[in-house]
Amino acid sequence: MILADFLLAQPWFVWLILLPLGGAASTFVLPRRVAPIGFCCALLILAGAVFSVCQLTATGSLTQAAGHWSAPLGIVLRADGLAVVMLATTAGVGFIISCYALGYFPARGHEPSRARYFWPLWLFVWAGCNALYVSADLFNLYVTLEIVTLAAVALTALEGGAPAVGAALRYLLTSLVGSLTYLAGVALLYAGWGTVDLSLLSQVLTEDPLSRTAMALMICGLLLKSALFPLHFWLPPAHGKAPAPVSAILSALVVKTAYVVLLRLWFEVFASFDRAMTAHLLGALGSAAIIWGSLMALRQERLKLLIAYSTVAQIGYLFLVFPLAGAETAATVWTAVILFMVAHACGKAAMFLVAGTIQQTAGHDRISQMAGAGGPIGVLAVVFALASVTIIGLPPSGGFFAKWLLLNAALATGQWWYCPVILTGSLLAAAYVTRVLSWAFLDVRRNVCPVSSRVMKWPPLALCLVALLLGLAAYGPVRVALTGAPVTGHVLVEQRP
Amino acid sequence: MFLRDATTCLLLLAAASFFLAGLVGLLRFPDVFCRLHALTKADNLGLGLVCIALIIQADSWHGAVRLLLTWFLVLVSGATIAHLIARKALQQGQTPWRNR
Amino acid sequence: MNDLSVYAAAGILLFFIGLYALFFRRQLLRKILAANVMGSGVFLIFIGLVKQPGQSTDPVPQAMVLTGIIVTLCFTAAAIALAIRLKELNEEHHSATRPEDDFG
Amino acid sequence: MTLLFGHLIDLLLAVSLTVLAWRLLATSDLFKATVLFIAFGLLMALAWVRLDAPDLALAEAVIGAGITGVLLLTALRHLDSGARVARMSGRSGRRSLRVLLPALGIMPALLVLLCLSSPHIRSTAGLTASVIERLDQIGTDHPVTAVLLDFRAYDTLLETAVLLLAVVAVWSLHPVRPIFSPEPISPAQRGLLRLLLPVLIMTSLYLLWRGSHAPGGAFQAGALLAAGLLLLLLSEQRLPGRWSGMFLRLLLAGGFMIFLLVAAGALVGTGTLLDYPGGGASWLLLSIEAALSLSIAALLATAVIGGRPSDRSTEFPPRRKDPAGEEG
Repeated sequence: MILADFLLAQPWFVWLILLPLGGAASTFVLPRRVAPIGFCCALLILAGAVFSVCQLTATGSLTQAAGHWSAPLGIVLRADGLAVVMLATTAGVGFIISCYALGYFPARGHEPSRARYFWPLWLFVWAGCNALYVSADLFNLYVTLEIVTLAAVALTALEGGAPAVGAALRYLLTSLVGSLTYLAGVALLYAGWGTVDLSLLSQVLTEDPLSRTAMALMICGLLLKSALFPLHFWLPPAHGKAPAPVSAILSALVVKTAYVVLLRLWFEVFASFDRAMTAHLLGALGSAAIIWGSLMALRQERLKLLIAYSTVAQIGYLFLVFPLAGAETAATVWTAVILFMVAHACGKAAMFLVAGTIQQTAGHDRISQMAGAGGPIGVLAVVFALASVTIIGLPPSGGFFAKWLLLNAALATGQWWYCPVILTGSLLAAAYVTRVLSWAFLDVRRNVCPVSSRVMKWPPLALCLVALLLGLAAYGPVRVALTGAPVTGHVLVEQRP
Repeated sequence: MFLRDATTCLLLLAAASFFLAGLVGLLRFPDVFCRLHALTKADNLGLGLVCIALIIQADSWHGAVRLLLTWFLVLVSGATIAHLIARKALQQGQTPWRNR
Repeated sequence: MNDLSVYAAAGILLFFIGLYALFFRRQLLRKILAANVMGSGVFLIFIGLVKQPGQSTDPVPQAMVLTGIIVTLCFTAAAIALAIRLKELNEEHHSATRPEDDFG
Repeated sequence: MTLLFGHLIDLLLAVSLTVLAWRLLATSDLFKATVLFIAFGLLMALAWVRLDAPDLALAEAVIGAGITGVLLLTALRHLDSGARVARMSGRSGRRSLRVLLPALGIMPALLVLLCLSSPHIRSTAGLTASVIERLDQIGTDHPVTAVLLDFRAYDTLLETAVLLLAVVAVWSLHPVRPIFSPEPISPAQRGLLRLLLPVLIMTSLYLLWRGSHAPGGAFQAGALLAAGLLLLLLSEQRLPGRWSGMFLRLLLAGGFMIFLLVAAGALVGTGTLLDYPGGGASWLLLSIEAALSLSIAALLATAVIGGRPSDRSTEFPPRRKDPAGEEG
């Protein structure tokens, strides 16, 4: 029992920050032993995430002031429901992407520099994500956003071609504008109320022109960084042209960081404001993103660009939260959006990994030339179909359960017009997925394609199964997500008349 | 006490006039070499006067030494940079201006 | 008017000048300069609004702005490396297509 | 009387900052824009002095004007070589300036009015008092260094991670290119180097030591050391032979790893992140700052050199092969 007490007493959520940082520094210093260090780091982080989930279920949400300096002066780290679920998702999806990357970037391959620099950059992204989910300090959130952005930009440029470097530079400049706008908002809040701590601000903040300006600036900055519809121009080229594991990291994990910051601001810091107009604006932009992203995905010629535009569409779903979060539906919408993020992370990562394997075996990712994908590609096409089940939102998957909760919340708050938007989003998703599969299953004789290594086949399958079973085992993540959540009301699973 | 402040103001005014002279030289002189000449001479002297004016006000001797050190460093680096710029200009084929 | 520090107003102006230039200038180096100007604008707003005339400036925003200056430098270094690499790749692309013209 | 002069100087400085920024972003010639940007950095340093923030003035002068200036000038050699300058296609079309000027004018005016009308401006006493009263519990007297290395030490840890990340990002792009011109350097420059280098090293050590009780500290000292390193490189001296490979990488990541080990040790010992044993003794803070400043100097210099060292030659950055064939 001593071991159990010792394990429960450790602040795991802080170890989850220091571990990837140490891993990143050591993989930079020892480039020849990059893969083993990177992999055992991924393993340790996965174990740490599992322990922190057990710790949360046992003792509820934990807070810790860095260096024992209390709120207004020091930085407070907080592992509440949202943080731990996102830590666990990042750890799980990240571990599987790390296994896939072992096969995708062979250390002794023809391009040693790509493998040598993938691991430090990927561990920096991982550290930035973990630090961001756990932090409860506005300026600290700015620094973690910067770590994630700079590492993601370098990862995007890892491909080395002119389009990839151009996309990375546009991504960097756009994110820099977003961060500086967010920082301007933080500056106004500090000038007005003398603190940058989330919980303190939520108590002391009053609604006046200064705080409304700060809210507007911060929201605009975060919208630019999370690529909502009108400001998404930098995302498809960056995600479409990067190597497969990098696209999986960007679409599944990095996109969610700016959104989680926005979630914390909306439900905690600016909870007392009347934001009806802003909420409806965000809802409208989200709906436009769903429709426009799906239509653009339908028109794409290359598989990875199709998946990148699908990300733009799925981000639209996340922004439906703000208009639907009424007094009694806040808990429903909170669990819906967290479940949606987890399901989307697994499904989207699986899709990109499969696309990477297809590109390695077939030599290209043009959809029209994937005809007759019998043989090795056939298996991958099936895995692609399994992964898209959760993106479309078919019943057993987590995506379905999240959309079901969103529909209930829309009906409960009487905003019926979001229901057709959610349903057409699913319909269009089904459309562009079947477009890919229809090409894949044409029975055309194919010459034999080179078989890629096994380590690049089972990770996407594992992710698909996790996304599929999430709908069935949704009670666990829902309970974890609701501990310490700043929302009221209960989860409306079915609509009572 | 008044004498110290008076000398400081006087020195500062003189320094300002030197800076003004350097500025006018920079704007009016025809080619690179004359402008370099004006800048390094006038501005360094102006900075010297400023440093002396501040040394009078300085409360501790190591404050005064730091001011002298800054002036000395600006002198040395200013002269070397002027030399390098002139050398580069000559290499690029700019001949000094001659009044026919 | 005088209690709102002149520097905060200058910072706001710098922020919007940088924002405008970043979206409407075409050379890459100009966009990187605009990003730096925008960063300086934000930091001026931060310290300008916090500075009380007469009292010593609050050290916490000073530490934050120092962190901001270092982070802006890191982004500038990365952006410049990317811009140089992009230019090289574009030139390689153009020089690759040019040989046929010579023989054509 | 002096108050009036103070306001006059502030107004003058603020207006010149804005006009300089506008000129800087409006000129067509990139070299002029870079030079104006260096002047803008120095004026910003003056603004920080007027705003009673000497640490920021030091940092802005060394980093904003100095290192960013060198970075831009070396970039200019690559980007402005007359060939078609790489343009970002797409959204930034050729919109005329006049049309958008009113939009540019309205938004800042609106923001200024909004900020002005809030009662909270000027009413909240910041955290100065709570920092000053806790200064005796930790090993340093200067409030800014105390905030940087003790109260918000977690921010500084992440910031050093960003610095290391910047070098990893720059190295992941391309092997190092020769960046310095092949012409033989003039003896005057060697003389200047022999004189300036010791003064630079002594000043940066002084800044590092001074950080514990007056404006200064690891970042300013590291940046000054990086300036010295770049001066060394500009004068055709290579980094010493063994400065490549494992030693260079250890030097780059050393400061960050030491800080990380201290944080991990504090976490194992007391269970909270970055809770220094004995409330942050001055020797511990000073040793962390020394390690940080060495790493920051190497990180900034490597970021300016801008490319990963190639495995074959140990020269970092390599000597540019003179087109005329004779060795520089």
